[in-house]
Amino acid sequence: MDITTIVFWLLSALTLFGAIMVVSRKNPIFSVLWLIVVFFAISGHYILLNAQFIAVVNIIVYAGAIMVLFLFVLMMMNLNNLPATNKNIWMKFIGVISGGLLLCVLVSTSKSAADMNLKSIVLKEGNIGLIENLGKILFTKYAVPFEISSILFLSAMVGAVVIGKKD
Amino acid sequence: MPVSYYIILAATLFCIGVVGVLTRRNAIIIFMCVELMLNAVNLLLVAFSKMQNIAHPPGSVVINGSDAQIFVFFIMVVAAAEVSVGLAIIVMMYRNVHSIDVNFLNRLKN
Amino acid sequence: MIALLLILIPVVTGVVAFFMKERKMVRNWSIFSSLLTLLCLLALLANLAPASNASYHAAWLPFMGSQFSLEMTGLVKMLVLLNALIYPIVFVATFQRTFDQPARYYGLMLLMQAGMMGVFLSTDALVFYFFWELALVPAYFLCSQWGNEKRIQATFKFFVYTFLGSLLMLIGIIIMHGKTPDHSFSLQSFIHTTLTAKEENFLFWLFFLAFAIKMPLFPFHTWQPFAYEQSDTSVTIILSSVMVKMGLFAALRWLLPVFPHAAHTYSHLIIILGVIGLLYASIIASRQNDLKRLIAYASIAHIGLMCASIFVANESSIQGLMVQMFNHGIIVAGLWITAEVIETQYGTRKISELGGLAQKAPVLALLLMVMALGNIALPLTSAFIGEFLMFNGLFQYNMIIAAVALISIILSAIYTFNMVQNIYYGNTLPATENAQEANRYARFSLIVLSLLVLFLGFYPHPLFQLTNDSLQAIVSKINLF
Amino acid sequence: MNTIIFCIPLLPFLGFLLTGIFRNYLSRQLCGIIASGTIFISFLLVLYVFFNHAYSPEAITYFDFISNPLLRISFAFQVDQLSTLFMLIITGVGFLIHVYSTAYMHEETPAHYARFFSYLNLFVFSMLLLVLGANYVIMFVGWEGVGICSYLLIGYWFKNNQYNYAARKAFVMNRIGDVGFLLAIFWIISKFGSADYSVVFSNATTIDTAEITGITILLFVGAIGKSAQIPLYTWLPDAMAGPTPVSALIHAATMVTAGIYMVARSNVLYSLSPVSMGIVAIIGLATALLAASIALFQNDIKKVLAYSTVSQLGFMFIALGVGAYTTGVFHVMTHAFFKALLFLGAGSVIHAMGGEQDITKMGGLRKKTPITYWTFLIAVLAISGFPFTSGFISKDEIIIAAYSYSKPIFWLTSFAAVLTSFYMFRLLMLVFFGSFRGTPDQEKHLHESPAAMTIPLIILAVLSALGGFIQLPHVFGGHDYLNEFLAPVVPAFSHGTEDIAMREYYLLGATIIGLLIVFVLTRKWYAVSTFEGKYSGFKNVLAHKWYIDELYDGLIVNPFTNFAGFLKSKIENSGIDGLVNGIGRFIRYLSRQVRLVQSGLVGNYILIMVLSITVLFLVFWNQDVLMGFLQKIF
Amino acid sequence: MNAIILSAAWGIILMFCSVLVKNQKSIGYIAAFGLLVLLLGNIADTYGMQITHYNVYPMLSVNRFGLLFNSIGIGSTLLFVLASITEIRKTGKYQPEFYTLLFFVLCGIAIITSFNNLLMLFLGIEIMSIPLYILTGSDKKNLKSNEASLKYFLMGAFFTGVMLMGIALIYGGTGSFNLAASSHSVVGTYNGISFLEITGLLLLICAMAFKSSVAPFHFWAPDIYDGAPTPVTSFMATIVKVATFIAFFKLCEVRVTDTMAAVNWKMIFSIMIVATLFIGNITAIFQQSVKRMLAYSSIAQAGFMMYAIFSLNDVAKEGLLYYSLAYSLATIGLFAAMSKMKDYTFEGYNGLGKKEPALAAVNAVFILSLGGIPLTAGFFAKYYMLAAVLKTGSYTWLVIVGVVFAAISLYYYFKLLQSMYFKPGDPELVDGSVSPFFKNILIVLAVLVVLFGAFPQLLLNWFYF
Repeated sequence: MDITTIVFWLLSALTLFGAIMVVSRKNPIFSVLWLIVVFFAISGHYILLNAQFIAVVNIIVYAGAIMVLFLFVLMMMNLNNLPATNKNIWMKFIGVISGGLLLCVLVSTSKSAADMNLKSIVLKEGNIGLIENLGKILFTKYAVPFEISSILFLSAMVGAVVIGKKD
Repeated sequence: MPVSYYIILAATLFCIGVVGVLTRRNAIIIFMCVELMLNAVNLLLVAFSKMQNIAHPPGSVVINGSDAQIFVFFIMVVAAAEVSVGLAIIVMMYRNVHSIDVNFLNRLKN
Repeated sequence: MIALLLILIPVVTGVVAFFMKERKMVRNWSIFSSLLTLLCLLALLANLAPASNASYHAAWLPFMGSQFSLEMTGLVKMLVLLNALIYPIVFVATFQRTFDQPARYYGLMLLMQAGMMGVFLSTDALVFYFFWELALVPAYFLCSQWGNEKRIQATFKFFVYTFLGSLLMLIGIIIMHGKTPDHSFSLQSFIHTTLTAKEENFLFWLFFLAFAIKMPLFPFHTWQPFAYEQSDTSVTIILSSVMVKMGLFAALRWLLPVFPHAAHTYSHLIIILGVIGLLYASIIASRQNDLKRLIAYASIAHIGLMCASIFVANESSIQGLMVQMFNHGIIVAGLWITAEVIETQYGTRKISELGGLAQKAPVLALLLMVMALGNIALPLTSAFIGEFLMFNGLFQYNMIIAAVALISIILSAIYTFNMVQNIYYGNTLPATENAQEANRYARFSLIVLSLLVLFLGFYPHPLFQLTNDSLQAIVSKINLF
Repeated sequence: MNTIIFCIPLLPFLGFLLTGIFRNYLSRQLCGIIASGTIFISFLLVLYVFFNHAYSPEAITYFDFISNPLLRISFAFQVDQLSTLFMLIITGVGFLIHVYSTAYMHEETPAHYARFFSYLNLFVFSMLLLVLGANYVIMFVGWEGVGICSYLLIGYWFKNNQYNYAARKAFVMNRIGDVGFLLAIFWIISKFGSADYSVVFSNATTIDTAEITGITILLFVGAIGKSAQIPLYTWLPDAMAGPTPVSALIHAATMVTAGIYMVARSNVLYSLSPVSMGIVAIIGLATALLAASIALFQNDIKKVLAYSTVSQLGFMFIALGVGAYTTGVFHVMTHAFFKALLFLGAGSVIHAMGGEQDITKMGGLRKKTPITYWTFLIAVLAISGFPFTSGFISKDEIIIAAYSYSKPIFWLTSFAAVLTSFYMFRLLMLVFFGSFRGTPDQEKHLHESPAAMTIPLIILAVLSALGGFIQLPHVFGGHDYLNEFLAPVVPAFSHGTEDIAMREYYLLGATIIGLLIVFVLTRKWYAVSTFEGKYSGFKNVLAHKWYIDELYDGLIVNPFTNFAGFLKSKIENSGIDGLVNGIGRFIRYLSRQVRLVQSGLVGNYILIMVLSITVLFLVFWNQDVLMGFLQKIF
Repeated sequence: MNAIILSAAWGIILMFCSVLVKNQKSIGYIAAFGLLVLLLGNIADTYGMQITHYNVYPMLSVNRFGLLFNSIGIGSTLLFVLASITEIRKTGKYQPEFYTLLFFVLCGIAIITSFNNLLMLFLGIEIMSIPLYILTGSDKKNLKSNEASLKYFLMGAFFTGVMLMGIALIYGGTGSFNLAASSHSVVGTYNGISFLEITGLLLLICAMAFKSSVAPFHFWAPDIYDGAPTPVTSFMATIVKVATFIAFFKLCEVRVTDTMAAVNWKMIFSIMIVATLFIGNITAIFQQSVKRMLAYSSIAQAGFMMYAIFSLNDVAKEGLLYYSLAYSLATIGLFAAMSKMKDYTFEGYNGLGKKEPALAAVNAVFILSLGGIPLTAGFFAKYYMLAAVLKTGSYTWLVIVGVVFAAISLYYYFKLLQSMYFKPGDPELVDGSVSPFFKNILIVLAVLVVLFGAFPQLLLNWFYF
């Protein structure tokens, strides 16, 4: 078991543990913080997979921008004095069960996918994740979606203004 | 590293996200769980990208796994846009009803 | 061209009628329109117009293999005549009625006529289906808007029931369309398509259910008394005397020739259903206290016999059926007109509340008597010819069934005379204390109908002559096996 | 000639139309003239036909009534000896009754008066159609036509619901018979391909006997209905609700004999089937006995006559059943005379009594209404079989023929004849002898009827007395004119080599003795001054008509009504319609329940959707398993 | 491609209109004019005249099917805008933004109707959805609108995740995002298809089903349609929904017909169809509000559109186009007419036939069309759907189920007819009466419904010419 494998397992454990904490923390602020942990762990995975660009973007965009936004909104709303809705333990139970069922289904398909068993991933190698390669392909093959995503941002912008503006 | 590890890891992460959506009632947390799901997908895509990059023996159609990483990039784009809109909506909701508990959202039913 | 005119005149005049304001104007306009239609048809029947007028073809949906084609065989001519004839009579009979929103009433009536004309005339399955539904829509509005308090439910039941049936037929039509070698909807290609026994049986039921509901055949009949009872009587006349013929007609034109083997396979079952319906409805009619319900059940009974005759499918039964379609049309129209007069003039339909009208309204009594006699198929009324032939056909098919079916002539005597006696004989009751004679317009229409009933009862030859070619065509198709 | 024959039924029809359409404008007199006149002209035309021997074996075809490639039924008339004889009876007796009615109905308002005559004319028309028709279908046309006329005339006084029920009963019971008749017609058509007499009779031998038996029995069922035989006889007594001339014309002289006409007309078929003939004879005999027994203790003058008619019709069927067709027809003729006379006489009595029909209230009318009395007496003698009256001759023929056929039938028939004389004499005694038992008002009202009523009585009395001589037995020096006349159509009864002369003498003697005894007994019992009309024990059973009406009500009418009610409320409303409405209700119920799934909670929605994804996965991957499972279930 | 560029451009123009144009009334007409331009541009595209000849092939494949649908969608939007111009004016002061977002939605629609790459599908759907989240909540003071917006957003985001998971798995199975990519391995596959691909496709189909409100993923639809401002509902329930169906069809046409597992897919689709028809029709029966009834009715109609995706043949292709037109026209008309009513319940319609005969008459035409009565476009729409399934040779039972539910659907459609015509009442209109312009637009819609109902070749010939 080399160091990368150990790192992989550690990161995986951290990811899952962080995710569970996100879901199970009562206080939303903790959830956000745990989510940031998860994002870092995932970025670690990306680095392990030699996808540096994605790893960096993940930290900047997700952990940096998005999570700050979440945190900001959470802080803005003073959620402590909310009336406590009655907790329905059954609902939670059923939620976990059905999530588990979905997991079983997904895992069983991946297990049955014997073609996947033949394939493996070489960690820490390869150059496709490098910004140069990605940039090349993004502005050639993926130019159309790249342009089009501007419309997405425009509409999100307009929308955020329309919805968020106080009138 | 077998690719199925990543598949299972991503699936588990995804399902944790699903469970979060199902069990939590705070709209923001639900939204965060959705982000968790998206990240699971991202992780999976990056893993697949690495897998596709080397999986093909010489002579076959070369599939460059960078497609998937570009896709991840776009997912992040969309996620950012969604977050801006989503949080705006949640804030608007909060302004009107002073709550972000989804179980209060039951004016529309039947 | 006249074939097209028969549809166009009511459509155009009907649409125009919607925009008229004055009650009298729209009424006279409608009478004019219906007479015009009748005249057109009579010109064709009297050979005043070239025979090529009897059919009309125009391209409609060429890419689907559908053509707007209308053709007249003898049977079609007869039913179209019935349709064209009943309308002026109804309009005249209700001459004095003041309908709420008259423009809409008359417009819808004329559109319904156009729809039924189309059903009778079209030889393209898709066009046929179009008209089949289109006749139903004005009927829906007519029945829902004018009538008694429960009319909306009644009409809805009527509409959904028949609509379900016709959608099944639509499935059948689509499947048939796929099976035809030239992917066409025309009747001829339907007839010439060869089907396996399994397909044929399945398709047969898809078509037959639509027709059976429309007829209506026992046990699909329950919409009918309800709808007839609740809708306005003037509309009921049309429904009962013309529209139910659509089902029978369709079975003759679209079912027997297209699925002869399946018709043969299931004939026994359907004949038995028809005979059960005949007896069942007759028995129930004997316990009805509501005049309109009674006539409705009587109608179901007659239809039961007619339906059985379709599937007996020998010369006698088919000929009897065709003749009876016309005769039942005029007789039942007469019965409904009397019901209409009674309801509007005396304010009740309950048989138990009526009585002694023979003293107060002898002419109406006499005319009702003629219609009642027609209803029991007394010889020398036109219904006798048809029923005699149909029973004869049934007897040739199966003696026992015929014997059982014949019990209905006893039952029909029971319920008909029950009705006649309670309404017209005996002493007057509060409702009829100050009864007046029927208004002259109703009397006039009833007299016309009565004369027709009696004349055709004595000399049915014109009807035979008219339908002779259809008889040959249908029977030759059936006698394949 | 064709035109003349066509005019025979047409004239009454014209009379019907004229009196019917212009009923509000015609005076009573004019109406009577038109109605009687058209019948009279018809009668003259029939006489013309009769005297010109204008018979033809061929049918006179006017037009095709029904025609299709396999079946052609013409509107055709068959003018032969049998139909001519019936036409003579119909128009002759019909004319007399019309004349009689002009006086009898004079209290009606002109409009109703005209209505009465138009119905009566329509009846004559239908009856003529019945006997003239050259095929069974035209016969059926007339057959139903007379039925509906009978319905209309029984219910003539429509304000009385009792009468209306009687009318409906008559029609419905007739219709029961008609079912048989129609079935027979269809059977004939299916076997012979035609309903024409000529075709049917000439090919009769080619058909299997069993089928012939079936056809003839079904035909006879029709006759049972129309001619009021067991078990369908109960309508006839009730039919007395109609005006008395109607009873005379329809329910005595003509319509009820249509059954005899039909059987006689179909003699070729019946002769081929001994079984049917036996049935005809036995039913006839049973009816004769049963009706006679009931007639013994009836207190309504018309009811007595009605049962007597039923009984006499039974005699006619005995005659037909034993093979004496001409005798049956002959009895129709004589019966038309004396029974019409009896009814008209009874009408005259009722007229005199001011509408009273109960014989317990009568008595001693002999003095007050002499013409009626004498004519009635002649009729009673004729029906009782007083020697050399028409009734004697025809009934003797029946009895003698019965003797040759079967001894028991002979004895029972004779017994029925004795009963006949007994109840007729009882009636005579109660009405005309003894002393008046009614109210003083009625006694004051008593008067002889006007000439228009008495003249038909006298003519009929003459016919009743002498009408039998056309068929006087050889023993008494007679000659079988009627047999000869009918021979081309209806064969006479053949006694073969048997010597029937002695029997005739015995019968003559027995009749005289019997009548004397009856006369003495009835005079002693019924020519009295007070008469209660109450009976006990077995007599009461007879007075209540063996409780047959009650039996029918209990066995058929009430169960039917209940059954109809059951069908209406249970099967139709709750069953079939309930099912249809139930589907609608179920869908609405479902709608109320299903909408609850839409709870408004996002959590629930996503939960269900996630579960659905899982289910779809499972369905996708385990489809074979699922299909196998489904196939196992279905 | 024209449509994408023009709609984006016009959206931006409208964005600036909020600053530049002071006359609020004219904005609607600017938008309508823009739609006209867009329509013409798209038609020009159909005839091969493009603004740019930039090669977009791997991402988009512009073909007649998509272009014709774009024309239908844009044309319907034009009619929709004209019919609800006053209603949109009332939804708030963000009128230019409303139209901007509308155009962006159209841009998304233009993308998904001609996508050739799953990335474009994803982007298109998001471009379409994000403005819709906002439009749904555009009535900011209305709690129902807020609630609808949040619900829509949460569920939409969740299914974005599901969809992405599906796409990721497909990529794992095939190594490409191309629509027509296929697996390369034969080992450990199901009939030659990678398990991952099938799983991914199933997830993707579930997500598409969600977007097109097909049961059991329909739950958002009634609530959101009910809560959103009426014009938005009208737009979402018609043009957006049918566009999703076009994308859905495009996806399945390539992905599902190719696979050997087609039978399995048919099973999945038939379950969806039956569930959709059942939920849509049965639940609609109970509704008291016309708006909510129409929401369920749109689910029920989605059930019928699913027949096209079930059968995936030429007839289905034609039929889906035709259905989208017939359904859009009728539903837009009904919603537009409804927006003029004060009371959205059935009782609110009582007596409309007497008070506003023209309005009631066009409503009746739309209802008959939705019910599938001949001589309205709805008939041929249903006809095509049934014919498509029947052409597959088997599955007649599915057609019979559909027919039964079509009959049931009359219950709630005709309830509206009954209210309008046969029940006495005095309906209140929003402004007291309706403007002649509005009436004329509705009459145009009704005439189109009848015209296409009588001559379906008017549309379908375009498909082939």
